[in-house]
Amino acid sequence: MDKTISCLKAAVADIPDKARLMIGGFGGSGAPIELIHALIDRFRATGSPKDLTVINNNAGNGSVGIAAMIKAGMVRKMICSFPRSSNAEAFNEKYLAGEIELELVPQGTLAERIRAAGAGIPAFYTPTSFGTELADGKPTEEFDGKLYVRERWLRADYAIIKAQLGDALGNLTYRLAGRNFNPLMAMAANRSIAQVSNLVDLGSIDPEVVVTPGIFVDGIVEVPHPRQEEALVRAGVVY
Amino acid sequence: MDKTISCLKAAVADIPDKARLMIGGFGGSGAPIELIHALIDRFRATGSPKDLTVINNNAGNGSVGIAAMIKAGMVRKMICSFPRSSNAEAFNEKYLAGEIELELVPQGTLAERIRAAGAGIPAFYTPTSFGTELADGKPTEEFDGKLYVRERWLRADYAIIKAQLGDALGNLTYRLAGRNFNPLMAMAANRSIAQVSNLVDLGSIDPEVVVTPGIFVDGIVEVPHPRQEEALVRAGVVY
Amino acid sequence: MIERKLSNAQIAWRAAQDIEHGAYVNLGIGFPEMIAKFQPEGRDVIYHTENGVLGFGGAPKEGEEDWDLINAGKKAITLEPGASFFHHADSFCMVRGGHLDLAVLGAYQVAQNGDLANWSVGTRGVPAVGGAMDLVHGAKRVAVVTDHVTKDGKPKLVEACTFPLTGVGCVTRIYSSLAVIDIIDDRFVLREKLPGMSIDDLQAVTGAPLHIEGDPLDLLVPALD
Amino acid sequence: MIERKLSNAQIAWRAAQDIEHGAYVNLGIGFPEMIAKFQPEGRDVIYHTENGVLGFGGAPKEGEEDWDLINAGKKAITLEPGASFFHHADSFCMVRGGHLDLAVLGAYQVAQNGDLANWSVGTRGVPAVGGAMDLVHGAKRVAVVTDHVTKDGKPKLVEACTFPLTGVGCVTRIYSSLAVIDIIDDRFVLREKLPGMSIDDLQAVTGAPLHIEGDPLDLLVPALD
Repeated sequence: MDKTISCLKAAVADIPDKARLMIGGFGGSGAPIELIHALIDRFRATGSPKDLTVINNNAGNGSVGIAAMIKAGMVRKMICSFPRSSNAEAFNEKYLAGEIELELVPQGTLAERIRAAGAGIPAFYTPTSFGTELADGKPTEEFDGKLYVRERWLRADYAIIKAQLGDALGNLTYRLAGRNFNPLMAMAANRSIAQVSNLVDLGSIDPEVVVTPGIFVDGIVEVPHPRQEEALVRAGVVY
Repeated sequence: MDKTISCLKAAVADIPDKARLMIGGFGGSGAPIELIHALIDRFRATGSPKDLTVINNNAGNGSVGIAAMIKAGMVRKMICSFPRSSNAEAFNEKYLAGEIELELVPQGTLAERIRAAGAGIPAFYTPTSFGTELADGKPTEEFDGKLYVRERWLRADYAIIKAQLGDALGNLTYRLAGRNFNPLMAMAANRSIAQVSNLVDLGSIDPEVVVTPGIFVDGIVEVPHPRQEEALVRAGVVY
Repeated sequence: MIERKLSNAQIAWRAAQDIEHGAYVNLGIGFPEMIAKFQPEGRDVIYHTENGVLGFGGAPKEGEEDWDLINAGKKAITLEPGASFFHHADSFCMVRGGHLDLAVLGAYQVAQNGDLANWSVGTRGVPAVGGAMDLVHGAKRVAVVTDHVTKDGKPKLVEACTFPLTGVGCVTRIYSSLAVIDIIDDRFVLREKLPGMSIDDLQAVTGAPLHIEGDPLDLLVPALD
Repeated sequence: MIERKLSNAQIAWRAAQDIEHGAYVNLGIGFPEMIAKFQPEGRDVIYHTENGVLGFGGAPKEGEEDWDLINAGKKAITLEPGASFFHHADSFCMVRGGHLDLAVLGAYQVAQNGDLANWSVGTRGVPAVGGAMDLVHGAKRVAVVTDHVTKDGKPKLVEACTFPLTGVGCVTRIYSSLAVIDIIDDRFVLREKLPGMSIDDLQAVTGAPLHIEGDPLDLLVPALD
């Protein structure tokens, strides 16, 4: 079996309008910038995919990556924990103009909801957000004298993620803190596409150090020497 | 900071009577046999710890490890998924004589309940066991047209686990399928003690390949050339 | 009256033919494990075991076992290229989370609505469940391999299970010693039967109605003994 | 009337003195991060950041940043020996699961029952919460570093928060620009105050009663500017 996809264009060709799309990374760390830009290229060429719901910790920075998707008008809704950051004008402007929806989720709850989707756990209880407005309307329950909020899993149609090493079966490792949401999103989407910096021979990743087993990955595309989103933002790159 | 403990005897010295004790391993794979035997030594010398509730996937095999604990009379209750296996006479006899309690938990639910304890998730929903007698008395709920059972976290006072490499901060790696429940139990107990085959210098485990970060580990004791439980059982060893 | 039936090896062979190239598969302890031996040439199948291994292969040579490298049945295994290790919670994410293409289990009874009983016959003794109750949920297909009847000739395919359930409405296909049967909308739908056995004879040893949708195919397997 | 108050650096210094050898600590984005600079000699403190790093150190030299190695505030960091990487769900297991010894956050308001408001002032604009609502749960101690009053002189230590809450009953200690205050049984208990400031003067700028259990100590910090 070989999950390798020959090019970025083919890797994102199937993502439809209105898809729920998870995008890995935390800020620029671990962000699959080449896959995102391939998706923007497709939108510019064809008008699709549009009306996307994007799930990411943030809401884009500068004029590359998710920020460029938002500027291009592909995103209908963001589900994230921290859209307000420096250089987040792309989201801010659309949001304040009422042109983009926002579902704000505490960061740990966001991670756990994504993991729950991958784990077949439809709901769980967390102390996080109890008694706050982010828990409004959610069921609550007392366990052992403490109060908790019930949260639902967060599933997606597609995930695009960034990894370091990958093999043809989709086994992945990550780079430094670029791991973050990437392994979770791989589990939680119906179809997960990973860009890897190095596509290596089957058997050359030690089974002990695989972070994402290939069962969670559907497609893999090699992007040697990937660009780093934060470095692009700092360089003022506009995509 | 140095979490190293000088000897096995000291590593298990604090575990009190009536403790809820998680023991890593799946059958003999990854079983911390030297820590278990140190605990038996202490019981034989002092009469403590007794009335233990032991949490493990199985209920011991042959006449070593958990089976030897049961034979010695230290265990009041087992929480496990699969007590019935070849060479499980120690548990079987006590159970059929009504001298030991059993809480039977489906294997995936057992793993998830332990993980939930480590994760601060007091309860979660799973499809597993819905409609079966193992769900009797448990709350159920429908999500998206499917029915689920609510399960509680499973915490412990102590965990004793087996790892491969360890450093003074408690960072751990495992060996082959010996990983199994060990990383989960490290998270779920108030105090987690790991035996490691090789205690290595701080900084010599690549941060990318740490499986259990040291925050989950309270004590670490080096046991070079540890024995393998299954091999002991097959050799007919009696402890 | 049963004149001829498939051996366990032949049932396993038949089940193996339906496993697609690239499938992620969990084979239950015991009889279902035999399916791996009959994996058709040219198809890559990636086997999962509950205790935290993906991509394992057959048993090592005797004397070369490493007892830290075992499957859920506690048997020594080997690794294929592209294998990975993970802890038990991640392992059951794969199971419960819908990531396996197929789980195959044994059965005491299967009901026409897909209920499965395979962990306890409800008698005294030491109960044990292992991963069975998890495996019946999440896999895209949940199949059973089983003799068509019990040792004393009673149907194992029944209207409603009388033994304690493993899971509710979970089985989608049965490979028995006499037939291949799908479970669709709470009914047994006959897909294949042994050549020479009449539908009436098959029905006589089946505890719930067999539905026919198009002619059943002949259940043809090689001699394997 | 406030004649003298601690700088942020001095508040951070004071908070740092309470961190024990071997503690696992998460410092919130911004002001709380400054605490790491004042870690007393000889104490090992292991810093956690939500985005999946344990055991990180200070910033790298300018020009040597690797932007895949950042903290939750998106600042470039370095690693200490014994560091580890993990994914976001495991990272918040550490937070929610009670594994951190201490989390230190900033505050808009802290109420006498330990309620914290630090993520939103409820006005128009883009809301953002990050990991704050998680960090206030699970750590063995949750402390706040803050100016004692707002820029226009209103109390930040209040009877009940008027801004949207981050968490309910979660704060256990406040390091302010004027005092160190514990929260015990829904009351502010004064532990330390600036020498020369009377309890009455401190009470006048505090929005809820200060309780005295034994003489408050002098809040002494070095000049750091």
